Amino acid sequence: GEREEPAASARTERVDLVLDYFPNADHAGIYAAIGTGEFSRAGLDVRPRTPSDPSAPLKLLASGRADLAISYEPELLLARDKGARLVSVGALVQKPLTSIISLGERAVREPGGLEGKTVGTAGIPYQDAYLKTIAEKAGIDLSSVRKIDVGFNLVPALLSKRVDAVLGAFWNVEGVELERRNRDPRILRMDEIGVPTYNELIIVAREQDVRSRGPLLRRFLRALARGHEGLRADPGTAVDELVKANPDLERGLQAAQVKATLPVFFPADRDRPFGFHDREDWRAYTRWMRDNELLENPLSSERAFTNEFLPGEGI
Amino acid sequence: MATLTMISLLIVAGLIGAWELYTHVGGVDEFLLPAPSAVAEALVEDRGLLWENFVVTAGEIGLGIGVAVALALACAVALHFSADLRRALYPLLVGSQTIPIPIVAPLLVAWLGFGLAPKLAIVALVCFFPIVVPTIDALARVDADLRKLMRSFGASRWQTFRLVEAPAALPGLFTGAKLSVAFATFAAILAEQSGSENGLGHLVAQAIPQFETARAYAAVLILSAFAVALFGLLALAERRLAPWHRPGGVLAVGERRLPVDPHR
Amino acid sequence: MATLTMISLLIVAGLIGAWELYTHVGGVDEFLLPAPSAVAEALVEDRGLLWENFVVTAGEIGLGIGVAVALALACAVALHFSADLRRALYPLLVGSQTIPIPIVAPLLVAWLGFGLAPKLAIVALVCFFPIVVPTIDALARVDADLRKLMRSFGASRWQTFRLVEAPAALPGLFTGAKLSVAFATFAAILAEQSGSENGLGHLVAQAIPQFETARAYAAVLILSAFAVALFGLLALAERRLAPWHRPGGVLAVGERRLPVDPHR
Amino acid sequence: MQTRIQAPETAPATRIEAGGVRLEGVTKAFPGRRRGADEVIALQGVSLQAAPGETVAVVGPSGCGKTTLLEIACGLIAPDGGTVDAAPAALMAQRDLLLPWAGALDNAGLALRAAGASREEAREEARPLLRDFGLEGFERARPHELSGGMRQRVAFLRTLLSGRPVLCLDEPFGALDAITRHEMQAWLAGALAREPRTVLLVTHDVEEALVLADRVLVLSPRPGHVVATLEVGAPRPRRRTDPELVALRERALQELRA
Amino acid sequence: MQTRIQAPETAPATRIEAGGVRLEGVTKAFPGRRRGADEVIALQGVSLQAAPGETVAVVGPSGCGKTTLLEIACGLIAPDGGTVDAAPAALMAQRDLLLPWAGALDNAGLALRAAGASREEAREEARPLLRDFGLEGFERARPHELSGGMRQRVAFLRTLLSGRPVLCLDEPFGALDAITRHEMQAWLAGALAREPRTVLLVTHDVEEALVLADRVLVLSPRPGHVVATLEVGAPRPRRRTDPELVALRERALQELRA
Ligand SMILES: Nc1ncnc2c1ncn2[C@@H]1O[C@H](COP(=O)(O)OP(=O)(O)OP(=O)(O)O)[C@@H](O)[C@H]1O
Ligand SMILES: Nc1ncnc2c1ncn2[C@@H]1O[C@H](COP(=O)(O)OP(=O)(O)OP(=O)(O)O)[C@@H](O)[C@H]1O
Ligand SMILES: [Mg+2]
Ligand SMILES: [Mg+2]
Repeated sequence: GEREEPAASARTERVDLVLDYFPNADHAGIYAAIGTGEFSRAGLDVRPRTPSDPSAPLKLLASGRADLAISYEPELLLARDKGARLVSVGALVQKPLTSIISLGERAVREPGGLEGKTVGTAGIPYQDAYLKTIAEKAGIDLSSVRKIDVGFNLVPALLSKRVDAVLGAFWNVEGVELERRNRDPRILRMDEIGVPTYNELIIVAREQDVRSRGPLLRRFLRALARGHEGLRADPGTAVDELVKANPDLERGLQAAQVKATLPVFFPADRDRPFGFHDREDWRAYTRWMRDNELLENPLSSERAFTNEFLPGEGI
Repeated sequence: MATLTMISLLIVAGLIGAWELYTHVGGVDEFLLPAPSAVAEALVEDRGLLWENFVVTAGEIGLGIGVAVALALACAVALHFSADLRRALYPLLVGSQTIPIPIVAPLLVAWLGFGLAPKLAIVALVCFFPIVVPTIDALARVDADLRKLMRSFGASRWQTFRLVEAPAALPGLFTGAKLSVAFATFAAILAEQSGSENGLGHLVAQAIPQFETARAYAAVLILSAFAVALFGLLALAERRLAPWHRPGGVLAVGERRLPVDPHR
Repeated sequence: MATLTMISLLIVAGLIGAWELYTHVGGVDEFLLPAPSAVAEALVEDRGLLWENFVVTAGEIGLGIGVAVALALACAVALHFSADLRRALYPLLVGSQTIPIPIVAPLLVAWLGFGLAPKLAIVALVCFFPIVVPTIDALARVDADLRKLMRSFGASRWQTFRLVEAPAALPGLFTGAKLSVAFATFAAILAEQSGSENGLGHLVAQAIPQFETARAYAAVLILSAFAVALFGLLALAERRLAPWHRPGGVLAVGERRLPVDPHR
Repeated sequence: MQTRIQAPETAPATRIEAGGVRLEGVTKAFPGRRRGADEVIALQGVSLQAAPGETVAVVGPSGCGKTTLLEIACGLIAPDGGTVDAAPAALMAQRDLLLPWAGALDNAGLALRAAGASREEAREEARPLLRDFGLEGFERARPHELSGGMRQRVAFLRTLLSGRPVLCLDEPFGALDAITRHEMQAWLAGALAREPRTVLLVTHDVEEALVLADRVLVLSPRPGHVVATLEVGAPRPRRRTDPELVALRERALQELRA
Repeated sequence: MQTRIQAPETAPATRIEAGGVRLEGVTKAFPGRRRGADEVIALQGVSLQAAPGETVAVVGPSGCGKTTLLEIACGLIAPDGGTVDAAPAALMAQRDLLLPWAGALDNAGLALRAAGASREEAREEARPLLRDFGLEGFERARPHELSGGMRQRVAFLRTLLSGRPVLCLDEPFGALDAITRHEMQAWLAGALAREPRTVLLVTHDVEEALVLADRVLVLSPRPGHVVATLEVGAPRPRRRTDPELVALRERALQELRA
């Protein structure tokens, strides 16, 4: 039973929310919650902020320059390993979005096809470790795979035909886009080829706020959940809100991406609330990171997240 | 004059034609290199979007250059006056120029927030140095005999600066300002790509992953034109304010003489 | 001299101290701004890694500047000689300076692959312009009377260039070269961040998402020191090769005179 | 009104060819730089003939257009009217215009290099003359290390070495003391006797004009026009105490004063 | 050996104060620029006294150290040995050193501005003198639009207006024709008679030295030292044909020739 918070206090509170990247389809639910007034009804004035790079949100959050940040499960674990006192208070996207994408007749149809190929990566160490795990599972020699760090230029690298595949692009963003543009992409999702599943996007808060600003977090997450429910019920309106706030986004493309992403905005288990973290999944993924020497300290995955503030949880 | 403009237009037309041809037969994906025709189309279709964002970026560039010129002048003068300062700070200045944007961008946000300020800071940081160096060099290259002369007239260090050194270094300042105009555009795009809600740099950053490469090129084209216009304006201002350094050039206007090849 | 070095060291020490203090009491997270002590630690601990990558980046910088200087010189001379070319190409040059790296980087990869070549191209692209502008300006500012004199001696346009204009413009070239040294480092980092397997820019790009900010700062520190050293070398070379423009300065060495404040 | 100007030859012959200078009714005005400012008429209908090998001196008050006349004869500025017909002419400008980065020897050899000589050849040719001019030991001194008179001697030497058939000398000895000046005049007279060249000599020293020139043109104050042409018939070498010269000098000064 | 040099005052009094110049046994050598090159001894034990209001002329062969002597008197370079004791002195350099971006009027007013005058005040004060010097109509002309003699007059005017008690003039009239030169000399003599100032005058024209100076120092060739001091007692205004001047001139030329 969910208890109603007292109606929005007279004074709206401002929440600086640093996104993980430029606004895109992954943030459709956030913009829907803003546009349909869910946040303001909850007494929140949410301001999405674009970061300078995908690792900046956690840094700004840790420095107190933002109230909440969108980040990635592996990033949060890395930051905690380095001593950051940050906690995921909700999962924005339940599943990995990271994938291996290849094109046309040179497509890599299954992990085994990577042997002897050139793979462009975003240069993020834990993603490089995915390749190792994938190679092991597929039984191929990792040293035969040439890795090239292409930074943010994953798709251009693919289109330039200088690499056979890229690891790090999202199946719901670049994958959908390539599909729409008839580039005939072949997509291998991380959790389908041996990498333990994880929450690709999470909502992160400071530990101290978890203790002292619980009600605010709860109101935020409830409004966000409503935004996503609205999105599920009527994707068109949500996409409109996203594009209204970001006129340089293409409506058709965003609609297609939102449609593709819809299933992973919510837990597979219908009984679980929006934003739910699966304890086992987090544990398994943390173990995998430790096994791959990405983390230096023994780390409790339990304390990296909390479901306490999700609608219907905790209290 | 007319024929020159023709030549220059012909060259540009030739380049554009070659580019168009290459996009069709060169085997490069259109999302890597759009055809000029596609860019032109984007220019027309997205004109509203481009204009709105251009206004934002142009503001950042203008303000950024203003800040950079003011700081650079103050700094150049200070370093010119004090050899101690010069020795102590010049290396730091040079070093500061090498700081990569991805490192400073989050810091600037932490200090200055998410608004215009961090963008201004980045533009000013990039533009500052190319003004300081030519200005300091120009100040240092002032004829030492003129300094002696002023000293014999009882001029103070500051008077010598104001009456002799500053005007003599004006061409150096203009060289620096012209450089910084070109760099400001570059810097504004970088700054907007490291976190922003609007501006042409933001547009470029958003356009590329959306495969709207033609739009990104259109944005760059607009900024290039803007930079060229600013550069041209500065060159004009230079000719009006500091014409004396080309006695064979501008001042000979109207006087028939054999060509002595000064730049106009 | 000794006291000056002392002052400069003291300033640097003071800055570092303030920074250290700020990281402890300023409320900025160590991921945003590591303490100097942490950076020093990273310098020592990661020295092997840093050195290996430094060698790569230093090579890119050195070669890139070389390419830029050669191209810029050729270009400046060509534009100096032909007013038509200047009118036609100068705006294109200015425009070229505004092209954002994220747009060219993928194209360069498509054309040149992932090796050294695209990095050289980016470094050269960024460094080219700050050499061209001061050099062209310096060539244009050569005393018109000297050109007249040479013409009366029957000198060809090229002889006038070689014997008079080129040496007279040398200081301008040095101004440009000094600028480009600072920009080369900046450009090399940018280039490596858009596709590379090693180099300090790569290291920085790797360190940032790993929250190894201290290591990133250590890498930048090394590059800054490198840039300062290159800048200093160029300033030295300028003093040896183009000393005539500071008659009150260098040439007065050993001659006791009252201070006339030329820059050394 | 026809204006003919010799285009400067790109590769002048090293052998000095005979060549005269002929200016007819040359007029030159400089426009007022700012709108509404009066134009300055520097020369008004000046004619001048110098046959190959002749020396013609020009005297006149400051600002009357002497320098302008020489630049026109050298083809460096175009007259507004009149005819110019001159063999290639080297200019020794009123300002010394030495290259600040080159030593005295290399400055002296500049015109030779413009005529195609290598650095070494130019140095070889200039070195003995530098010695003649009292500059031994200063071969490598930069202009700012030379005194005013030393700089002028280097500039003079440079022009002499140019190998052009006509020399236009603008106050070549103005910065020299009386003694050095007489030595240089004697040197020049000797050099011209051995190897005749056409010389246009602008000077403020009427005696100098009379000692060196075959003909002396006296110009009026601005706008400059010829008020007197004095033919100097006295045999060379001349002494300034020659009665003919003394008489001519009086006439010239009288014309100047008028 | 004591070296005293007046620090240039930052704000000289506009009222001209009496002030003399006293150099004792001044020596100055310029080191050879390159390793192993000989040093150039410019001055060797030169003494010079100018009481307040006196004019002292210095003549000597080219390169003997006259310019160096003036710069030492102005406190612009330090001597290697000897004593310097001089009131604040303004220099008129041998090169005109006009500011290329300023018009004639602003160039003439530069020293006034260095003394604290506003641009307008400086122009007001310079304008009538510019007219006296035959430069009316050229107030706004930039240096490269002026003839050599015109530039020299502007530089002379600038120094005069400096309001410093001592004037060091380095060949102030070298680029002027005989007539203009005499006019300027007369003007200077008149100005000094009305408002006495201490003047050190370097010139190549011995007559000029004798007409203007109370004392004439004759320097030897480099290394420069004083070979003769001629006291000129003739009353002013002087004419160059005065028998005393003619006699002194002969003596000076004889010393120079030696
Ligand atoms: N480039 C120029 N622009 C404008 N006016 C000029 C220019 N050159 C010369 N004049 C003017 O033309 C006139 C003649 O100048 P010129 O230099 O020929 O005189 P000059 O006879 O050589 O005098 P001086 O003996 O003083 O050197 C002067 O009034 C001068 O102001
Ligand atoms: N800055 C300097 N560096 C080296 N040598 C110098 C410097 N200034 C002057 N000299 C030398 O000192 C000597 C005297 O020079 P100075 O200019 O005083 O001569 P001057 O008497 O004024 O000659 P002039 O009548 O030709 O102007 C010259 O031999 C000159 O080469
Ligand atoms: Mg003249
Ligand atoms: Mg001198």
